[in-house]
Amino acid sequence: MLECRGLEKRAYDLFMQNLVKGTSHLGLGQEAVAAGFGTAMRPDDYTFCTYRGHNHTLVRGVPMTAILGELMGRACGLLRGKGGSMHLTSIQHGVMGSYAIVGAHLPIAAGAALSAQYRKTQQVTTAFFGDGTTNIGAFHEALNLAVVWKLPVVFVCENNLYMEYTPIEQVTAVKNPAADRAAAYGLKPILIDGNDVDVVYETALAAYEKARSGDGPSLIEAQTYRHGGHSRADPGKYRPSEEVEAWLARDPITNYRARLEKLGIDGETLGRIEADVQAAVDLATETAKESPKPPLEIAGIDVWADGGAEWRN
Amino acid sequence: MLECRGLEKRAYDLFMQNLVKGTSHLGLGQEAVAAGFGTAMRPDDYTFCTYRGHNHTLVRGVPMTAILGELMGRACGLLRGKGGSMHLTSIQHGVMGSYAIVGAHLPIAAGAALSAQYRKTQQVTTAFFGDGTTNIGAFHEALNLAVVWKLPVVFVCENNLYMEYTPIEQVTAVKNPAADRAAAYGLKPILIDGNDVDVVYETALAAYEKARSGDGPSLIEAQTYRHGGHSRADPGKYRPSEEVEAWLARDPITNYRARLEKLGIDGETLGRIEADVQAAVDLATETAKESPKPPLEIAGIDVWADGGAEWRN
Amino acid sequence: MAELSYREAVAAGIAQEMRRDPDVLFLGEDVAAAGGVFKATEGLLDEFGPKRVKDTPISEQAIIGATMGAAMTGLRPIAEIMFSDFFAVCWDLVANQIAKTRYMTDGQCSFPLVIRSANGGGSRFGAQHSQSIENWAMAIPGLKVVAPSTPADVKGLLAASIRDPDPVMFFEQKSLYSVKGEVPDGEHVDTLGTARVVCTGTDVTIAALAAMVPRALKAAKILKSEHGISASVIDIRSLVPLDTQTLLKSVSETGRLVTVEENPRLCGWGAEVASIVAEELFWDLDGPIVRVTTPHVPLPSAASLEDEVLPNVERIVRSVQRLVD
Amino acid sequence: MAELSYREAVAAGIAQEMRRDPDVLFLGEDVAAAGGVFKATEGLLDEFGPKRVKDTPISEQAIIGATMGAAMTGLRPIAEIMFSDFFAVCWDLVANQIAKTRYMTDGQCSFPLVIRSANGGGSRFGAQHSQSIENWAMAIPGLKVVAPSTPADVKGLLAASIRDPDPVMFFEQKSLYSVKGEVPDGEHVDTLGTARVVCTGTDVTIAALAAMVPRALKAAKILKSEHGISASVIDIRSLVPLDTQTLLKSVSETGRLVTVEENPRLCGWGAEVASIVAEELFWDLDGPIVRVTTPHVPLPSAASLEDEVLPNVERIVRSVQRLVD
Ligand SMILES: Cc1ncc(C[n+]2csc(CCOP(=O)(O)OP(=O)(O)O)c2C)c(N)n1
Ligand SMILES: Cc1ncc(C[n+]2csc(CCOP(=O)(O)OP(=O)(O)O)c2C)c(N)n1
Ligand SMILES: [Mg+2]
Ligand SMILES: [Mg+2]
Repeated sequence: MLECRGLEKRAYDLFMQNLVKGTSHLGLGQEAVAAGFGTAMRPDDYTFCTYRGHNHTLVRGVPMTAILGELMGRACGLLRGKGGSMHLTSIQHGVMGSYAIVGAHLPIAAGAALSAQYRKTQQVTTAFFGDGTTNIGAFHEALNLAVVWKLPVVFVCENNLYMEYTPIEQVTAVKNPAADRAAAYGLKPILIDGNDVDVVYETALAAYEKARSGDGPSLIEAQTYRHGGHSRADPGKYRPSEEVEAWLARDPITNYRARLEKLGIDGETLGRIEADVQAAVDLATETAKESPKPPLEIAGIDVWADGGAEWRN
Repeated sequence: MLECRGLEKRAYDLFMQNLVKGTSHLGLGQEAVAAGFGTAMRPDDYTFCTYRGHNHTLVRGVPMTAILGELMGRACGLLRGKGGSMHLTSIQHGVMGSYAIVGAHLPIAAGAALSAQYRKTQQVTTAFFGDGTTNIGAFHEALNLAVVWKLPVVFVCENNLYMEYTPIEQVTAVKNPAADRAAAYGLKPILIDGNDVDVVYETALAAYEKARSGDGPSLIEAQTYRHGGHSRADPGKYRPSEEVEAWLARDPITNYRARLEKLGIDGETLGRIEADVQAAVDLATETAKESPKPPLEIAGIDVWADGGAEWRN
Repeated sequence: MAELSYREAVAAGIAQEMRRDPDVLFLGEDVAAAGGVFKATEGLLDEFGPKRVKDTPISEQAIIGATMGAAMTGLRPIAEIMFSDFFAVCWDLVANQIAKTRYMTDGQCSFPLVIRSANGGGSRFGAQHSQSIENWAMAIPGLKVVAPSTPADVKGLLAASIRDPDPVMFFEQKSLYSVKGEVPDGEHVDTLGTARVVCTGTDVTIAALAAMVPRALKAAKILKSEHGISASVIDIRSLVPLDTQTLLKSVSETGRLVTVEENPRLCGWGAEVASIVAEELFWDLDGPIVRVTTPHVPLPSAASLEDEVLPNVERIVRSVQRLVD
Repeated sequence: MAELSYREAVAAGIAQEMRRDPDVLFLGEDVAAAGGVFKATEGLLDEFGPKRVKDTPISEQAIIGATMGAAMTGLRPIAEIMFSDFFAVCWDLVANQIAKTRYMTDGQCSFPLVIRSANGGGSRFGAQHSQSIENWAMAIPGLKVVAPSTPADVKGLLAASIRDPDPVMFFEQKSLYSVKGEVPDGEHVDTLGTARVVCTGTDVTIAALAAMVPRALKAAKILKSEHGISASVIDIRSLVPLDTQTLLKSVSETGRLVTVEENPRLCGWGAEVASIVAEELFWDLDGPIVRVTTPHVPLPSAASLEDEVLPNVERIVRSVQRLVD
């Protein structure tokens, strides 16, 4: 979680320094979901996430330098600048992509699960998405298919109360956009505190166990909150300040630190960890900054599996 | 109902005589749904139906000749042959179209309802669709939007147990594809005998009352069965014969006739009605057969509201 | 004349028409309270209220379906699809339903609606938020297709689109939102299906659309000043209806045609234009027809890479030079 | 050589590859137990069982999404979209996800998958079940696009598509399903990206695709016998990759090009081909480039009306005649 926080704060700074162009969507405040699930996964499990996927990518072990480098469009970037912030992917880490069209990755995740089921590999697929995503058609189709075929896939809705700027309750027929719809797919509703990493971890383990034992998919709604705006362009002014404050008080990191202290981990150890993380972020930042721009030729290749982009002879 | 039955049997015959080309989807056995709702509607209400929409079109008062003529591609056809069996539309009768892409008309129906709500006309929109349609994304989006905006629209799922050839239970996560999903949109489940026209009528009245008083949409699942195959090409062999027989015994027309007799309507009166309907079907058939082919020029017009089809100057 | 940004011209065009006609509604994701993610519709909610300016769920099929249903029952709705790439999730409603229903029903109903969308690249948003998809729409009979390059055209063509009795796909080039320009005061309504001759030359006709228009113009200036080549530049503005007369007239005068398309190469509007000219003006041509396009690849995200693939001024100059020399 | 119908060649091609490679799966609506609504996949469930041949719900996004996810994790899935018109409900998965993900991820993953679909008109199914949408796919970088005209090509190109490491959109022309033809015995695998010269002439090159190929051929015979015009007919077969060499060679020999497209006019593949020829062979041309297409309208349902708008032999003959005379 700390790494996520450190990395994304840095991403924000870099954005402000105009070193990150385009857009980027931070998960500041939502780190417990990515961290809890990421910790519960096996190394060969599959992750599918959204444009708000830096955290979910990092927790699978993808190096910070590769992530920051991608945000900055550098040669050291995970995708050498071809994808950008919204498309972080690292197949070798099981990060099967970050998808920028709302809901698109849910049926794709079902397909990866189908593949694992067919190949009998015991791999589980996790798809992360937001509250707003529950209102799009692909959500419905993916859930139904996954249940019908009993696929080993876990759908994780991070309900942060907003789509972009519009409160989710204003555009949704039910109160809990994922949990209140579980029954429509014959699933039991699972609604958890997404800011409590222990709760998230336990929930993840149970869902993975279910999936691995052939009992099919789960749909989990984790309640959480993003500390900042939707994307770099958004100061998030549409949110009542009491709401923001109440959720800042539920910061998953501060609260987890307090829990660890209560459990007897001394402040010095925690401080050391924090300093280490900060140092790692600093190092990654410097490394990425020093990385050159990608070679221009790569813009014209790798459309096809042969590495080329020819459409004619 | 009788007219529906008579008309569609005739459509079948004409198909067999190769006077109807392309495809056509009959609602033989499902007449009670169209008849019950059609009777409960006001003249200015809106109907949206599917390729299996002959019955729903007829019950709004569209002449048989125009329907049969359209099936045969004649000048007297409702659309002069430009739409065909799958696209029957008669705006003047409130038949806002028959849609051949599964689920597409559900959001469109929501839009007509939005319009009625905005214009404060008290018109209610009814959208008919099948069990298989509940698994497509547009269904989900339309239902959610209709509830969020409290639109005066009634969604009627005719569950005839099959999509084309595949049993609906094989591809659906819940038992009752519409009713078991009502809660996902904050609606109460309504599951009715779609072969009992009185039940259908009462259900329709209640839903229309709700919509007109501003209480928003309903989702109704009417259980029914098609006597024949999915479309002209399909003999329907994939269905167990006991199933077919059990449902033939629940024929909405035979049973309603029995009920009427029990209520004291004498057989002679009923026989006269039947004969009248048969005569009307015969007359419509002859009239349509005598109608010429449509003028060829109409193939190149009416893309635009000015009647033309020019894309350049 | 007031100076407006391309972005402000959007709200100005919608507001002008909403004031005039109570049947005009506007709906989309985050368009009302937030004023749109590109801030192109700010102020509309305040002026027209939540019955006419509506925030929707993330349900593009429902948005476009609702727009269609409203249009066929007497209203004149405007919908926003936030990024044009998202047309892919509601293409059925656009291409199969809205575009075809008038024809299929033998003209029983019309669809006076507009779908606006932020289109095109140059903003470093990556392959799924940067496409130029005006050609997807152009390929579908029953859709009108407009893509303005200036604030004045945004307002005037948007107003014309709203008044038009047919469905109009209105593509705003997102990298132009902050560009400013003079917009006529008072009611401003332009005419669909008319191209504009931006400048007149004698050696070659350069036909361009949206963000490619300023680049073509810049190229024309360089061609003139540095290479002595005199180019006409035509802003196509409207792909359907297509103002072939203006185009054909210009090419018949210059004898040469270069199209500048932002879209990936295959089946772009430039191909259509080339095929029209190659058939109808063949005997007047003094040389091959040349298309400058983005190569047939998705758009990369990094600034340096995106700039590498989008047609730029230098590439236009080089292509024209090679053709004319 | 055995005689197979176009329909039978589909099942034969899939079966050949499923026998060879256990990673090949097949999924779609009503494709397994029912053998497909066009009966083109009969027997596959019996031979390969329900783990490999799967009936799906009516959920095209789920079908294509599942196909993509399976392909990027080691399988080689084949999906069916029952009618190509239905691509409109899942176009995002095709155009934004499958087509772009390899490029966006800097080549980290590939998508060895095939999506088959019944495409095109002539069956009196009306505007929403008759479209020729191969151009929608051609316009998207990252998709290969194949459209065979004979049973042998169906089998051979389908096998090649299944073996290909990239996503292939495989368009079967539904009015050809009952057409019979010789298909090589034993394993038959063709090569993507190769056009076929169906017959060789000296006056004009006629380029056609799918159902237009037999019509073009018939037209060529009439042109020869009744008008003394000698035409080459080229079956394009594959739009992406496009065999421009075969095309350019033929046109450079004949000096004239007529394309015959089933699609509505705007932005069809013929426009792309015309623009290539107008640029690269301009100086070899002896006359305008002519496109024969369906006019830019949706397809009507009635037989007489549908026949009126689809390109027919007579219209091809007339167009060529006018060009050559
Ligand atoms: C199909 C589609 N529609 C709209 C968008 C624009 N968009 C990007 S993120 C977003 C909000 C998503 O909300 P939610 O699912 O709650 O996720 P969050 O951003 O809150 O994590 C929207 C509307 C999109 N990317 N794709
Ligand atoms: C998007 C889409 N997918 C598939 C089809 C092909 N199709 C036509 S009818 C049908 C079955 C529909 O089943 P259901 O909704 O139960 O209606 P029924 O035909 O039983 O009345 C299918 C799959 C289609 N028309 N549109
Ligand atoms: Mg959210
Ligand atoms: Mg059904």
